[in-house]
Amino acid sequence: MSSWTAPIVFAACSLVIGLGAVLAESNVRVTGNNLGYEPEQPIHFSHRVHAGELQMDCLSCHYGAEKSRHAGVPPAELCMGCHAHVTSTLDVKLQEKALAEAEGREPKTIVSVELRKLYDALGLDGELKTDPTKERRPIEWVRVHNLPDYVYFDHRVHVARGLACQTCHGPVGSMERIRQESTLAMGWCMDCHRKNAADPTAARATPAGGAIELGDGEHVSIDCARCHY
Amino acid sequence: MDDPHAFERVIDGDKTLTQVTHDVFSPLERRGTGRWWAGFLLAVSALLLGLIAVAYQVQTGIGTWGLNRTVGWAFDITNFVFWVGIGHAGTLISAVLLLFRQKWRTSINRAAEAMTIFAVMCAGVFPLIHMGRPWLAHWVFPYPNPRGPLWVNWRSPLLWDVFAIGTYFTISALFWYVGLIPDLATARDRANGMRKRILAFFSLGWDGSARTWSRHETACILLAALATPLVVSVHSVVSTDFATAVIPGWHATLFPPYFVIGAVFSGFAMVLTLMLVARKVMHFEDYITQRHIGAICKVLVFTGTIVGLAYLTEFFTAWYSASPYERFVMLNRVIGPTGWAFGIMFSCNVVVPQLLWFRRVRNSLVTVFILSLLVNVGMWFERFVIISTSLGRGFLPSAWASYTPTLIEIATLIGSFGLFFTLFLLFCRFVPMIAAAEIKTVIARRHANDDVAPEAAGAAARPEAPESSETTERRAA
Amino acid sequence: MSRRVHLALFTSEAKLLAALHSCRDKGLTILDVRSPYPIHGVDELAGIPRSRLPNACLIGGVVGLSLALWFQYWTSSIDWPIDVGGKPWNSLPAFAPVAFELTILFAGLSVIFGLLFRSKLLPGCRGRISDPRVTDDCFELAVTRANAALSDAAMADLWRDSGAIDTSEFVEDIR
Amino acid sequence: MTDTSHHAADRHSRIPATIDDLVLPVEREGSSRRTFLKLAGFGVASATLAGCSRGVTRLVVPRLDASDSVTPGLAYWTATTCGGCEARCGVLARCRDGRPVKLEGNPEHAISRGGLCAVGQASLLDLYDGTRRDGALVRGKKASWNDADAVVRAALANSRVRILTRTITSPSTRAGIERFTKQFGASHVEWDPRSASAILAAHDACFGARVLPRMHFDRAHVIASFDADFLGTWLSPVDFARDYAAGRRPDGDDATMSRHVHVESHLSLTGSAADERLAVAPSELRPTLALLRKHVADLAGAADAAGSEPTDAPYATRIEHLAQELWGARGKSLVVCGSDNAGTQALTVHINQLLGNYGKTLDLEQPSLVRRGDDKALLALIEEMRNGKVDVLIVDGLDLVYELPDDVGTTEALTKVGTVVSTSPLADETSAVAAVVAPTPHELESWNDAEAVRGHFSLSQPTVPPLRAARTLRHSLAAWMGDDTDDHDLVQAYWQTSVYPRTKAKGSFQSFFDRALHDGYVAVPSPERTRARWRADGPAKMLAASAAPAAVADGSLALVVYSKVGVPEGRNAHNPWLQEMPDPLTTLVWDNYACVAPATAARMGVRPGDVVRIADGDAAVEVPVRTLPGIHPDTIAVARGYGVSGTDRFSSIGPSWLEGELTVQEGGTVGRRVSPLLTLDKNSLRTSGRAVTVTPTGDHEDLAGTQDHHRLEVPAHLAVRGGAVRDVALVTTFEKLQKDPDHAVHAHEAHDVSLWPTDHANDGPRWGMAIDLAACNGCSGCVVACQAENNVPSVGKDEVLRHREMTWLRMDRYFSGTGDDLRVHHQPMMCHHCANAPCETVCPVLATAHSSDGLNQQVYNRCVGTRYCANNCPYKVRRFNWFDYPRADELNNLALNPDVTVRSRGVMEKCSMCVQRIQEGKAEAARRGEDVADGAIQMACQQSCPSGAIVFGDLHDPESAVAKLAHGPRSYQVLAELNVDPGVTYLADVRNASEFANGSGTGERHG
Repeated sequence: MSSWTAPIVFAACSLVIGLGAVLAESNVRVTGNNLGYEPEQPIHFSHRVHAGELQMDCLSCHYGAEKSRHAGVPPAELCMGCHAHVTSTLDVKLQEKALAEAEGREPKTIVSVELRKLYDALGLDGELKTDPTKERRPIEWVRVHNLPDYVYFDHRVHVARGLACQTCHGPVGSMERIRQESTLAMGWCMDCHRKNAADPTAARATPAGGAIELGDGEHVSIDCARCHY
Repeated sequence: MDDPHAFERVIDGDKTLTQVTHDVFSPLERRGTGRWWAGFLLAVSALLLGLIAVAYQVQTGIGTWGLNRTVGWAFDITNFVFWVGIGHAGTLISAVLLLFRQKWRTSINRAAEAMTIFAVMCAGVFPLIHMGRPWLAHWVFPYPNPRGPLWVNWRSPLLWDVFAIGTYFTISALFWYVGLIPDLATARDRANGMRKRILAFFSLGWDGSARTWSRHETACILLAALATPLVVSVHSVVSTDFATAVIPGWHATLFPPYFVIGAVFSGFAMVLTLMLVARKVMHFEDYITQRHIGAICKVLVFTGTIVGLAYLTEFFTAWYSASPYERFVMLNRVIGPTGWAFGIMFSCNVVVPQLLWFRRVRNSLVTVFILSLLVNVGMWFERFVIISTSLGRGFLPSAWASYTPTLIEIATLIGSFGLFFTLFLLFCRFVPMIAAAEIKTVIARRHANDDVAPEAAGAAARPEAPESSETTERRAA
Repeated sequence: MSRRVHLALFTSEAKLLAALHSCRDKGLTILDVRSPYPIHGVDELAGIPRSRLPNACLIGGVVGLSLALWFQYWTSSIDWPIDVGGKPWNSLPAFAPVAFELTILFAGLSVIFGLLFRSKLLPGCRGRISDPRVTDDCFELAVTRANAALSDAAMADLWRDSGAIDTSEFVEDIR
Repeated sequence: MTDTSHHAADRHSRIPATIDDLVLPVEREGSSRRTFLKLAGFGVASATLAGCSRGVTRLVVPRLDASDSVTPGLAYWTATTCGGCEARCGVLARCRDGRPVKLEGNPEHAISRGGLCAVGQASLLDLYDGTRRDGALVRGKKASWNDADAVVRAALANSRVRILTRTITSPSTRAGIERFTKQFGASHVEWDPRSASAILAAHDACFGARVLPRMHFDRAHVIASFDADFLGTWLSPVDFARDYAAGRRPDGDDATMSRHVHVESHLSLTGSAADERLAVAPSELRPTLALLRKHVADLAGAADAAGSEPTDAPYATRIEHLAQELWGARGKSLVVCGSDNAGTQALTVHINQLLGNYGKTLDLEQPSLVRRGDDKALLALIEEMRNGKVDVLIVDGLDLVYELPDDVGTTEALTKVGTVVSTSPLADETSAVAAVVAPTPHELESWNDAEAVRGHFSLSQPTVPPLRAARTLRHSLAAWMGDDTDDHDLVQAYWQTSVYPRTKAKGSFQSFFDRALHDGYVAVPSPERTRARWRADGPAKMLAASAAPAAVADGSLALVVYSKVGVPEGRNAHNPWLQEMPDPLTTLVWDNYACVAPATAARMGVRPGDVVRIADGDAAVEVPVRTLPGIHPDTIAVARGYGVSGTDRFSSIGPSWLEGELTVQEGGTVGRRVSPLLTLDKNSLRTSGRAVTVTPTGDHEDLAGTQDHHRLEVPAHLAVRGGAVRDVALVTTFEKLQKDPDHAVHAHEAHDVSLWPTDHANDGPRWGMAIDLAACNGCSGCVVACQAENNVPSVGKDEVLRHREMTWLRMDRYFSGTGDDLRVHHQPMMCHHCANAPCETVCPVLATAHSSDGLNQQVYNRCVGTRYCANNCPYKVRRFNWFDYPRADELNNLALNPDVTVRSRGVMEKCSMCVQRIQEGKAEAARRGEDVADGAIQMACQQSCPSGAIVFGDLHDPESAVAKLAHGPRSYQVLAELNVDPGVTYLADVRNASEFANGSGTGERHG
């Protein structure tokens, strides 16, 4: 054993421990930080279709973001605004129509497997009529973007300031299943806030493009009590 | 003491190098004595009691202490400051006296430094467990984190404490260890088997080479030069916990020197306590002599008097400030509800040490031992009085409150003594308690002065060896 | 390449010093002196240069001081200024204690690690222990005849005359 | 109607139809990661999924229906009426996610005008009381409503039925009772534990109308109160406090300040606010009034009207002076009396009549309806019961067994009743003997209405689906009459038939009702007019009919049974917020005790906490003693409302640990029941004047209080020159303020020198508060409001004893002066949000730092708990979480404010200046693209203050109300000399007294 072996091993151990400590607290996806979290949802709702292909405005479903702290998940009845009519994909509907014409009957309501779950939740029968024998059960979505309980984040202010949803939530329009795109760590929030608070006259570019609209004398807050109280 | 060499003659019974090695190392190679085991078991029991108390406290909450909305610190920070203070004597002996070339320090510096390290460990426990959420204690360190990164508040004296105590512990421990390496090598070279291997690991391959000795001596002088301002800064920083606050009774510029001298005072008292016990138990009468004890007594009477002056200065400052709050706090300290604590503090720290002016008192080991204990008690109460009575009656009378300790706090205090003595007793058993290499240097130097070869001198001195330390003292005088 | 190393063990500092003088007079190269305590005067006799640890200490101190001051200033004034009790971002007086402590810490660590690394005093290192008595009560002198024409017998005489209680020799590889 | 609150527009009746529609935001913690519990805005439930590496999966459960009623995370206000007492103040219930989380005064309610007292604030917690009965009981066993109704109906047939209630303030319930009594030939007896029977009787005798006049303290320039604690516990304190404050505005060009002389035996909250206070023995009250009447009659030139009533009273000169003052302000003065002696009340009526106050400061036309109870009727009823002449007794809102003295034999009398029906929602002593229990719901989960002053109607509506199966008395009576109408319909039907026709409002009934529901209040002129005609012989007759209380013999003390501001009655005993609200006079919590003058205690040889036996014959009560200055030395005062059975539920409140003591022992009660010492004579239930012997028992009990030192002066032996008094609560006189407003208050000045460059110039707002000590009467409504708003835990008696109360806002109380010159100072004290905050500098981890808008922020999640900040706080307003306080009761947790973090063990907390409200206000303003208007954001304490003593706003805006006050002549900052630059400014107290005998507390020592 060389006389240097022990010191080297000693130094290496220290380095590993130190690095581990730094990593655990950094922006890299490690335990305690849910970057890339993409859980299974009770219904295979596709943001890609709704927000991407159909170009629906985020606020049309997550209307809470405009007036409340929480963006909220839309109530199932809101879905019925469209899905009272759209019960499956157009292809399937057209096929059924063609088949029904061929067979000389009224086309049946074809309900996709996933939408069936929505109708079940609302206690609707096969013809989308309220079935009094069925129990209405709220849909238990899995929450993707979680903040600790001591963080009072306010959607309303960010929307009012013209911040694009994608700035924090990422390219939702291309996500089949919703995925956490940002660490949502305090440092991540502070990056943007500090940049804009330091120089209120700066361009205020946001990572997703767009700009923050601030009134006169207003500034981006970096006060602790903005979120913690 | 007329004899200019009295302090130079560090040890009694002119020893040879061989004898020194034997005297210092053979106790480590024997089994522990009954007295050692009794002391160790007592200390470990106290430590266990403290551990249980701390575990309960961490599990249940700070509410298990007697603190309240007005008195947020009491036993915890009192113990902290007390233990930090205890630590100061060790550094002072090892560093300041080294710089002043005081040879008499060599017999006691190792133990005193060990005492420093253990006392700082005991002290360090309290800021940790006094936190409401000790599991987040690492937040006091400025490390990169995902919170922004959110750094620390450099303006907080508590943060200064972190750095002061951290540096103090690090430097003291390494200084101590560096000094220990040659003696560990001696122990290694006397040992066999596993013991040798362990000692070989810790002695870092010391071979007594002149090159190493040269660097070693330089390093020691440098560290002493660093440790001297460090030790002054540490208690100054600790005192700023109070001095920078707005609370009457805390808010005083006097505090840094006052605390430093108090620390030296309490530290030397603790050194005295420990040395008196150790010389008896470890049979180090020849190494820790009446001269050492006398010297420490003189330090005590000196520092005790300065401490008394500091107390009076506090009163003067309060009076001279014309601040009704400051004046009230001082008066309340003396004749308020906790005036008894002030009484203990003043009599133990100012009145009692004055007895040491008398040689007869200094020469009576039992009296000196009791005095040293009283000073320890008094210095603990000094911190208690400053912390808890000042907090209890601050600006608004509506918020005044008194403080009573709980069993958990008392058990924690006992536990800190348990930790200290456990470590110290382990130190006595496993680490050469006297800096043998330094003693050897002193012996060699003395013989060099006398132009006598050590062997011969040793042989010549042998008939005188059994002479009691008291007669030596008399002769020296 | 290799060289022959002669070791001699003495029981007193005086004998060692005498032997040291003799060896120097004889033109022997003094490799090392091992003793249980530091002996004054050996350095010059053995040709050991002054330690450069004070330089390490100074550098460490300066680094510590600048690092502490810069870091405190940067964290509280540049990176994230936070209003604490109405104090200015750059509360220099409040930064003094930590700056002082870090100066001491860095200086002290430089000295200690300087000593340990320069002297190869590290966990697991094994020193050149030829005789365990050098850490107890004996003094050892290591010389080589590399640059001196001295016979084996002369060598033995030298040792005997200077009162060595034990002598030995070995061949050492040098790179 | 104008909206004074920007929330007013959002108010609707938005109550989900069933509990299923309500997303109960209960967070189920499936893991050990329980650090902070916050009730997240909408249905978020966590559950551990097996095999999931992330540990906790949080669910989002949105509502199914898309109705736009409840937005997660957004509060809405529902107008309703407070059920805390008979004063029935208007409240706006702040609701989140379908449940109320905070009660606020309704500023549009013409009687309470936005204030809300401690009891009202705390009534929210009663809603979430898990011990409330769920469904009916028959003979102590759970039964269906049908079964219970069947039992009652069977009993009602052909029997003598009596209904015993408190004063019924709900007109629809009153109508229901009338219908019921008609159908069954029953009779209705109203009785109030805190009775105004004597006042009603006196008016009956003197005016021929048994009414309680509505008092207008704002119109009175001179107020003489005789034992009437009108600011604290008497009749309608919020209304009175608002009026009283309106009559005392010492600043400005239109400054006006009523003069208030208070005569009492015990030291009451109102007495502590008075300009002049006279302590008399209970037996001296009537002679004092008689003397006053004599002088007033002399001045009125009606000397012969004075009669022969003895007038041997103390303070003869002061009373004469008072008579002159009253006479000088005749028609603009007011004499009120809280006595239970009808003769004493007749004297009061007579004096007011002589002063011409009726029709001016006293309104008989639109009288107050908060007390109609009749002691005599109750006595008659008990007599009937004893004689077995009652078959069915329906008891509502009263625990008769608890309230009445034991020698009445209430339990025996009840056992002689065929069927006792109780409506008690909690297990009490009366319902224990009831055959049927038909529990009533909480005001906040039911429909109701109220008419506390004739012509002023308010409505109650459910703010949450019923948490318990319960029925209002109105609903139960209807059911027993065989009417299965829904309770809502009963109320609405009453309004349709009896209220709506009286309005001149155009539009349909439905629009009228909806509007009333939205506003919570409607004024409807009453066709009814009190037929009151002065009868000159009334007072004399009444005096003759009512015996004067006798003076107590030497060696005895006169007992006064009083009501505490926090727990006025036994019905409030189950509320931990009220139990832990420090009494504004003694600062004690969780107990009742015998208050005596310090001299009396010294004479008896007892020290505070020593238990004494207060006895008269067999009737005895053992309570600890508390000394209190200002009490008449021959008086011993004990609070009622304690010793309520079932209060041992609080044995589990607060932390449990090694040395922790229970707040109340298992099977015990909080405090002692004092009812045994009440006297039920042939006219009334007497609460004061009984001669009792007081003997120490030798026991000692620690009394838990929040204050140890009670005077502005430091202890005499520690008083150094210039430091005898702490200039904390400053007082000046109205006279001085009028003469030279700028020099009336001498406060310390801050020395505005700084070593530091000001490199964080704050050009935005700086939030701050101004607290007017002249308006503050110490009622402590703010204390409970703060507790409710900020999720402050109740910690129990032992913790308070250890000085670990958690209240963010405390009501400091100081005494200064002695004897008749005793001054009581109340001072709300909370975090001052100092710009140079000493607490911030010392926190090592930046857990407390300053915000850009001047707030001292406390970040719980960053705090490591060194407590250094609390040590360094000059005001000692920081509170530390010594333990994890019990939060196991999930129902109770629904009262938590979801906008405020529930703090975990080991972190510091303190007044945040309701930062959640500031942030909400700012976010709303940002959303609307507006600036935050002055007054748009209100603090919880400010909102509840009936006197308007607290003003919040931007100190940097010179036009803001708070900035104007902060720079006004009376403004001063506590400990300004420390240069901490606090954001809280006090306005010195003002007393309308010419001179202070004692200089203390006047702020005159600094030239």
